[in-house]
Amino acid sequence: MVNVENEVSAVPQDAAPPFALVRGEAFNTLPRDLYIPPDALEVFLETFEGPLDLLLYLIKRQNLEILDISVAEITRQYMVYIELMKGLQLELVAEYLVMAAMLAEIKSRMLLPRPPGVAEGEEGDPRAELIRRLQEYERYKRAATDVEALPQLGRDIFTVSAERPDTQVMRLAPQVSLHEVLLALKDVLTRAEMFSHHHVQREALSVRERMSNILSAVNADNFTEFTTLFTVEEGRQGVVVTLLAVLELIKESLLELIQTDTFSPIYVKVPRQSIQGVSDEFATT
Amino acid sequence: MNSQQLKNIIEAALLAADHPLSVDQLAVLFMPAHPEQSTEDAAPTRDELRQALSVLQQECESRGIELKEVSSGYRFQVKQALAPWISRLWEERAPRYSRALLETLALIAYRQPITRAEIEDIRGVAVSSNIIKTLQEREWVRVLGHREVPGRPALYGTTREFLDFFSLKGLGDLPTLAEISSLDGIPTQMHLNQSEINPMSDNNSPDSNPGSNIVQLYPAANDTKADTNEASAHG
Amino acid sequence: MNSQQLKNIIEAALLAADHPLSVDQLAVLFMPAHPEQSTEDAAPTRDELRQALSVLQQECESRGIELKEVSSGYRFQVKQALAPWISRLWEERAPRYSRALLETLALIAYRQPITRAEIEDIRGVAVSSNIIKTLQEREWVRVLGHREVPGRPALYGTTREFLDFFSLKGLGDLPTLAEISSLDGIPTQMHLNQSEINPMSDNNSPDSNPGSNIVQLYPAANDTKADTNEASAHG
Repeated sequence: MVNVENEVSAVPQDAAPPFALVRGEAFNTLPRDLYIPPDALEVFLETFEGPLDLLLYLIKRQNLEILDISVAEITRQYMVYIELMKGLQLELVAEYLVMAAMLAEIKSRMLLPRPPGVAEGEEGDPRAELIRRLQEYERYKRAATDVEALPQLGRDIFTVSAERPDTQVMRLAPQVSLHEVLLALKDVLTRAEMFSHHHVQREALSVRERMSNILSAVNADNFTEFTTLFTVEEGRQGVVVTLLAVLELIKESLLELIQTDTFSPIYVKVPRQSIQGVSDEFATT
Repeated sequence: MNSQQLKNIIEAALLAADHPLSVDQLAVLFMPAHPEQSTEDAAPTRDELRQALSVLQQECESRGIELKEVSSGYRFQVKQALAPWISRLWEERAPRYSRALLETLALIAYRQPITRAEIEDIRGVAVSSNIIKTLQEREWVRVLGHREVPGRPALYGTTREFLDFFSLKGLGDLPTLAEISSLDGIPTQMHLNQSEINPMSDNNSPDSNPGSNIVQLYPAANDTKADTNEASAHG
Repeated sequence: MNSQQLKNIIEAALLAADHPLSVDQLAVLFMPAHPEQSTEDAAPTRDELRQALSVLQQECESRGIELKEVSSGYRFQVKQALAPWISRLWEERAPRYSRALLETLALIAYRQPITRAEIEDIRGVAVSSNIIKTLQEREWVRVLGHREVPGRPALYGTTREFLDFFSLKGLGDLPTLAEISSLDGIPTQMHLNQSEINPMSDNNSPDSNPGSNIVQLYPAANDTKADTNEASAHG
C-alpha cells in the first residue's frame, strides 16, 4: 500500500494508521471499483463540486445515462465515497449528507409495492426529482466548460494599443441651461424680497441692456458723437430707451456729456478718472 | 474630411483607447468641442463611420491584428492564430478559473436575473461568498436588483465587461445549453426542459421573463439574437 | 515562415506589448520554446527582422499610426497630426456650476451694469473672486467700466457669447420677473446634453439608468420564480 501517512496524519491513530476509518472500523483496503492512486485520493475527492457532481461522476463511470440509473447501486457507491471522505476528515459539507438521506428515501420508495389500482405514472417515478436535478446540474456543468472554452482575454485574445499622441486632457466647460439660471435668479430674488418691490422690470431691463451697449461703444480717449448712439430704425421707442440709458449712465457718473458751444454737436465720453481706475486696478493685480 | 482620414482617425482612436469604442463614442470625436462653435467640416454620419469600420476590417485580412465587434463596441486584437508567438511576451500564464467559479458564472450568465439561493439549488452546494466577490471584482457580475421576498436577496446578472472578456457581442452569442434527454413519464420535467433549457430562446417572445430583461440591459445582444437562433435552428 | 507572417507577428507583438520592443526582444518570440526541440522553420535573422520592421514602417504612411524607433526599441504610436481628434477620448466635463455662480450670472444679466458690491447686497453674501473669474473666462461676463465711487468698482455686464450660448437675440428675450416667479423646479432638456457629449461617459452602460431596469426586473423575476415553484411542486 502506498504510504499515505502524511495525508492522514490528522487521524488520531498510532503506528501503521489505517487508510481510513469507516463506522469506527479501520479501512485498510480501497473499494475494488475505486481505481484511483491512493496518494491522489484526497485531492481527487476534493475536486467534487458537491453531491450532484459526485453522483454524475459515478453514473459516468458506469457508462450509464442519467435516465438509466439504478438507485440501489448508485446509493451503495455513493455511501462508500461518503465514508471515505469522512475517514479522510475532509470537510464534509451538509449537502452530501442530505443527498445520502434523499437516496435512501428513493431507494425505499422503489422497494415499496405499488398500491393496487394506482396506475403507473400517477404516483410517478420516485427517481424523477433526483433525475431532474442531475440533468439540470449536468446542463450547467457543461455550460461552464463551454464558457471556459470561449476565447478569453489574456489567454487566447490579446488586446492591442498604440502610444497616445502628445495631448492634454481637454476640460470641457460645464453645460448650463437657461432654466437653471432663471431658477437661481428666482431664488435670490425671493430671498431678497425683490419681487414685492418691483425693482426689476422688463422696461428697466432693456434700458439696462442699452446702458451696457453704450458703455461698450464709448471710451475715454475719444469723444463719441451723441447722435451716433441712436438708431433711427428703432423708432420712437428705441430713441426713448437710449435716452433713458444715457441719462441713467450720467446719473451714475459713468458717462459725461460734453458740448463746447451752444448748438454745437454733443459728445459723450467716459470720465477720465474712470479709465484711470481701470489701469490702477490692473496695476495692483 | 475624406474617407482616408476618417478611417485613419478611427484606427488611431481604437488603438489609443484602452477599451472598445462604440460607433456613438467614435462619433463624439468628430463633434465640435463646444456646441456653440461650428466646424467647417460636417461630422461623419453613423453610416459613414460603419463604412470606415468595415473597410478597416477588410484591410486587417493581411495584417497581424483584426477588428472585432464585442458587446461594448469595436476593438483591435491580435489574430488568434498568432497567439502562440504573442503569448511569449508575458512570462505569466493567464489565470485558470476554478470549476466552482465557472459554474456559478455560467448559471448567472444563462439564468439571469438569479439569486444566490437559486444557484445553490441547481449546483447542490453552497456558493462561497468569495466566488461572488471575485466575480464582482472582475466586473463580470453585478447586482441587478433585489427579489421582493423576505430577505430581499440580490439578483445577479452579467456585465458588458463579461461579454467583452469572452469576445461576445451579446448573451445570444453564448454557447447553446446542452439538450439533455428527458425521462418518459415525467411530465413536470418535460415542462421544465422546454421552458428553461435555453433562456436565449425566450428572447423572441417579447413578454417572456428573464430574456426580455436581458435584451433591455444589453441592447447590442438584441441585434445578434435573431441570427444566432436561426443559425442554431439550422445547425 | 514567410515574410508576410513574420511581419504580422511583429506588428501584433509591438501592438500587444505595453512597452517598446527591441530587435533582440522580437527575436526571442521566434526561438524554439525548448532548446532541444528543433523547428522546421528556422528562426528569422536580425536582418530579416529589421527588413520586416522597415516594410511595416512604410505601410504606415497611409495609416493612422506610425512605427517609431525610440531608445528602448520600436513602438507604434498615433500620428501626432490626429491628436486633435484622439485627444477627445480623454476630455472630461468640468463639474457643474455652483448655485452661487448661477445667481451671480443671473443678477449680472438682469441688473447690468452692476458692481460686485451690488450683487453682494442682493445676494446677502460675499461673491468670491473665483466666480467672477470663471464667468469672465467663459466669456459670458465682462467689465463695462468703473463706477466713480471710492475704490472705482468694476461694472459687469453680459457679452454676446452669453446671448449666443443661451440662444437669445437680446436681453429683452429673457423672461420677465413675473414669468420667473411662476417657474417650477422641473429641469428642462438641456442637461441631457451633458452625458451625450462626453465620449468616455458610457451611455450604453446599463448602470446609467439603474432605476428603470430594476422596475422592469421585478415583475419578470417574480414570473420566473412562479415557474420554478410550479415545476418543483409537481416534481
